[in-house]
Amino acid sequence: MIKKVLVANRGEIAIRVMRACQELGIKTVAIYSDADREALHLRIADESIPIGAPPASESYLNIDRIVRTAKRVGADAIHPGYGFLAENPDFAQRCEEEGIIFVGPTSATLRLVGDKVAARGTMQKAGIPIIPGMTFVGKGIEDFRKATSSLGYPVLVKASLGGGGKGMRIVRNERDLKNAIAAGRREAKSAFGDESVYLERYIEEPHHIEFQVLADKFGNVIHLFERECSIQRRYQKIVEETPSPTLSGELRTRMGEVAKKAIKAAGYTNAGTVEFLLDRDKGFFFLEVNARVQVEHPITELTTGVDLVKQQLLIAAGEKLALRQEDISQRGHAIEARIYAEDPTQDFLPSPGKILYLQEPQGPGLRIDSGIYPGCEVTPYYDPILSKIIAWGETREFARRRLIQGLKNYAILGISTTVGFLIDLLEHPQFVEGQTYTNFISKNMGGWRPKGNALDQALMVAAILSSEAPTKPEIVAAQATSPWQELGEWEICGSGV
Amino acid sequence: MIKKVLVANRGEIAIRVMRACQELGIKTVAIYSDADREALHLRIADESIPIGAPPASESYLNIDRIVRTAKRVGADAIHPGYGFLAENPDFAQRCEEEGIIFVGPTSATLRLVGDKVAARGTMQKAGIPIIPGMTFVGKGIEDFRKATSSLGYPVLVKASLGGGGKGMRIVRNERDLKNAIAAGRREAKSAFGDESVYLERYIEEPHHIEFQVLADKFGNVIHLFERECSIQRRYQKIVEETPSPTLSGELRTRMGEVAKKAIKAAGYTNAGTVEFLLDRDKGFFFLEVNARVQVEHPITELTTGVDLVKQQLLIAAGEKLALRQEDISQRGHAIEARIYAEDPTQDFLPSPGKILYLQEPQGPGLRIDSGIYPGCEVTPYYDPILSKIIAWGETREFARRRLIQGLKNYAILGISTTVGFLIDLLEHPQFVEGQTYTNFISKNMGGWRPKGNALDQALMVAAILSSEAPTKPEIVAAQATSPWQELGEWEICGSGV
Amino acid sequence: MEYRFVCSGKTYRVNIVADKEESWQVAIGDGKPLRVELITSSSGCYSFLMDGEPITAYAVEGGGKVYIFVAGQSFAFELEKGRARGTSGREVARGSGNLVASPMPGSLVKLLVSRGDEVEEGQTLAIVEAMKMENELRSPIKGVVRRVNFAEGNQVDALQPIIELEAL
Amino acid sequence: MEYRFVCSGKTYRVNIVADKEESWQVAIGDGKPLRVELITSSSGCYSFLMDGEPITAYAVEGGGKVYIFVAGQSFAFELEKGRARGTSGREVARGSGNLVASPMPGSLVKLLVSRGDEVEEGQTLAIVEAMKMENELRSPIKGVVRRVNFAEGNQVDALQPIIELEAL
Repeated sequence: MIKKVLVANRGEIAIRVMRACQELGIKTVAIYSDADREALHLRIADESIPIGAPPASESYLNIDRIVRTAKRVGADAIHPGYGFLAENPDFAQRCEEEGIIFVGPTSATLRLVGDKVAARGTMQKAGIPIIPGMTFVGKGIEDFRKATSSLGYPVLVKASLGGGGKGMRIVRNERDLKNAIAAGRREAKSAFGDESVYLERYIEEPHHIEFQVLADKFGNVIHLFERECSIQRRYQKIVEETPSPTLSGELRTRMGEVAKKAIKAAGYTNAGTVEFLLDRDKGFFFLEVNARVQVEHPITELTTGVDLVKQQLLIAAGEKLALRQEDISQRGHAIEARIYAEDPTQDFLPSPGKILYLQEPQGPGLRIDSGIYPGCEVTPYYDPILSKIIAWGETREFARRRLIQGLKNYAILGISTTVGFLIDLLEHPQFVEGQTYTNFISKNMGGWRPKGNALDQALMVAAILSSEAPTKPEIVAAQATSPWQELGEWEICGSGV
Repeated sequence: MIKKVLVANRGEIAIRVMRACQELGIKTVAIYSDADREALHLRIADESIPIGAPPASESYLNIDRIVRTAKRVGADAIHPGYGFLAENPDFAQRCEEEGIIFVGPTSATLRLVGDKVAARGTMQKAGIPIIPGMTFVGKGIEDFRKATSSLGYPVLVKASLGGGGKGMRIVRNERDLKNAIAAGRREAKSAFGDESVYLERYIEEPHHIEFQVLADKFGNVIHLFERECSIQRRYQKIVEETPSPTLSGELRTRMGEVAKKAIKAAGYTNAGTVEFLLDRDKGFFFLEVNARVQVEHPITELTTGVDLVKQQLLIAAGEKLALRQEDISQRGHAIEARIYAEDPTQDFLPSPGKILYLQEPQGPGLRIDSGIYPGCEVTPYYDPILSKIIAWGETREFARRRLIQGLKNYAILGISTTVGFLIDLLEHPQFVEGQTYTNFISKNMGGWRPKGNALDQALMVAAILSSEAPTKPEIVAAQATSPWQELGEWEICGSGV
Repeated sequence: MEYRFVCSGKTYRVNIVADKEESWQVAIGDGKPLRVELITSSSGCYSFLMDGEPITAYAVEGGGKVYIFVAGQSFAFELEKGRARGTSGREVARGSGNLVASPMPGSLVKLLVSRGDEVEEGQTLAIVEAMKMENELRSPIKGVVRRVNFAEGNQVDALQPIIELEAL
Repeated sequence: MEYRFVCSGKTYRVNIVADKEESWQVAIGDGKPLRVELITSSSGCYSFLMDGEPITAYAVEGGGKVYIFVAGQSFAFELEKGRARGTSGREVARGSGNLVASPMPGSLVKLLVSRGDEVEEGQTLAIVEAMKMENELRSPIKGVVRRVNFAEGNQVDALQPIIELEAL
């Protein structure tokens, strides 16, 4: 079994991975950039190693430095989390060469599924339905223009090495095509180090449904049912749930089998996700394989009772899957809401800053995977995810109500977050009915502002606190940076010395 | 369906009940004594009504006032939680007379099962094994002396209306019998308003195993498997788990059937628990029916996926059980640890006071049912339970490790708690092996003190904070009682007014 | 007493009169006053009764603003300082309409105009990247570029004017 | 610098020397000094490296004590005030051996002795109930009851002498 894992990530997912390691009796090593010297994941790890300057390219994406660090501290495995190097085949290959276990699929598989264009070809050959579009990377603008003439507008610009919506642009007419491709290339280059993009037909109001799979190194593949991930802003998921309110039992079974077939076609091992688009006529298309643990993995854990991160570690260590398909069943319903440092009143603009106050909720059926603490600084360098709140309930409606109650007790002050927006989204009649599709937010939540009565209540509180505020010179909890700023009346105790 | 519930309780269980109500769309009413004006359950309820002076007899046990309050606010049901009036037949009867739904069994059933002596007789008649002992309430000392002559020492003094270990005394020789009975009677009188006590044979090193049942008003009874509740201090449970490491599948099935038989013999409805003692030879004896939601109900919820409090409300509202026995299965393992305001270095002496600092843990597989907040006052008037932390895992070992990690991140400062003790208990080799029995604590944890290395680390921290502490005149977070004591730099903002 | 709070560029008037200890009459704008009672306060968490309804609010102050979380929504308020005392950086950046700034700190990855260029309202002038997201800065007016204060690759602070325009 | 902390009636010596900024050498008793570095501190939560090992501690001060939570264990420390400054209430109640007090506030439900009674060591003198639990107060010595300060039914505070004894 693995003895020591270097977690090549930060934030909530680094902490999630470390917790799984602790439960398996594996030692953990945190790495951190100079911007993360005070980050929460350092408090969880058994040891913490600095690996470079704040920009990710100099720290969390610095393959050479991370691999050398792992060797130096004696880590026999690296868990990449999601994002950063999670799906980077060069990183996986380097680990393979250095004799370090990469907790994920092989570099060869990563290369195949990471190249969306190549993956589309492989799946097409295996008889799996794919979205109409280019099966090669576009070079000059003519390539793209030509593709649109057969596809018709709207089309989607997608990064060949893409993921998480980075580099993605929807184009509704010829005029915007060139700029969209240039912007997509720049974002792709910055996010993945490769600017290859291609075009796909844009499917209107689809459902985004993905299947969780586990595959060991002995050819055993199981799926753990689906996740409905249609609620997105900027092509990025923000609310996910399972089971999908859209799938019938028959369709669920069929898609699950196709997902396993796709995984086998790719020679994939470890935990992975097969993403599908489901159109209005319940036709489904292979979208891509996500070769990592997903942000939204907790909803699968809560409904199936399987710890996906522990399974990742066991599979990476070379163990045979102890679970068979018939062992896996869904119990109840789970919904996740992602809390980002973003301003939902300004088109989800990132909102870095200091968290001046934090009170996280708890209670039956709630799980919080958090990467923040009171007083921590949210820097502008990385993905603005702060934490995830996941509610489990016997039914969708019970899970939904629990999640709303949880969010109403999730006080984060000092920066803008998605908390208030998420509450109103979860209370929207269309969400209540299970009418989720990828443009739900633009269609139903456009121009969102907090409700007037909340503003009124807040104004009353502000007035009361203002009217009663005497002079007091410093900020509590918020800006305390050294012990003596926080320990009051200490001198009473210290005066005897 | 019920529209508005008055929750006749306080602390974590009042909050737990209110959350279930919220999820069912039921309005909630909190009641509070003068000592609880700032208690957490007031923040959760839709409305809060004061009901009297701090002593429970003048507030939470004041039947007349509580019933009148329910009528005045238009509550159509009362949920009693556990403790206080939960198993008081007079209270249930008063509710029945006033047309208020009592969330629990009928007053007649409460009267039967609440009288331990009568319940023993009923069960004996129904062919259910009971512990050898008195089947009548002892009057003079001679009654008790006579009983001991056939039972032999040690014997247990038990309150006929008892529960939660109140009024219970173990007596190992004739000399202590009289005092033990007198003390048991005083405690029984104070806790239950009735001083009847009787004697039972004291079974050495038994397992305390209870079965959760649900029974509707149409004669449908199901059980939701067992809880192993052997880890106790002062006859009160402190760590519970399910499944029990002691039961074989066959024994589990057999005891489950006996539990249902006992419930039917008592004509019991709503959620209840059948308690058994399991001796060293795997013989089991009916102990009593707990006619309430139990403190440890969350471990059953986490493993069966059934929300017991919601079921209580549905059954009380007259609905038919939607669950059949074959729908109920156990998934994974759950362990609960109770956090009390007690000093485990001083024989679990209650430790009231102010919670100066609070940081509760979160993460995968952890559930916290808490009744406290930073700055709240733990008064000496009521049961010293602060909160419960429950860990679920795929296996017992994973649940155990999660629970320990959770406790290690459960910072409560200002009063003594059981947190540190619980960690060491959960790490004890005998607990790891599942060797749990009711005198586990006295046998394995006697004279417990925090480990030396934790003390050393704390001393170093204390020295660092002392050496760096300049003068600063007030306490942060801890003793702030009004807004302006907490809002720093406010005058910068206010200076423009 | 009247307070004026600024939130997301809008000003709100609140009138407050102390009623008795830990109780106030508060009116928003010209609305009807409501009775507000403070039940408890502890570590930044406040429980009020507003017209009899229990409300839990969290509040903290930092950087001259007060942040309040209530009913799941959070707000940042500044007390209006009065016109005589000049305008804050944010007001300059947004209000005058001829300064283009990034609403957040980040890296200026693309500068699409130079001094003297004529620009249309809504035209993209520059792209700032932060948290791996590109954000386009668009022209608030039809005008001419008068000044460009940064070069591509520079780090920019929130609300720091990057491009200065003159209306046409 | 040497500090003396009192915890659960025991005194601990700690020697501390500031090393460099946010770094110290600390020794417990006559033990070997350890290097302790402060990594972060925020809202009462402190991250240290103790001899290279990461330690998270929570600390708060109240009522003249500092409370520290580390590795799941919590401690309450008082700085030793020196003999010249007299003893605290707790020390009187516990140390002198002739005063009997309840370690917690509660109600005096039973008083089993009167003035002048001779008592054995370990004999139950009174019963205090708090949080629905009866707690027996036993005699720390063989002696004679000199004073009884409360009657049955009275409320008593923590560490308030209920019975005063004289040793025999």
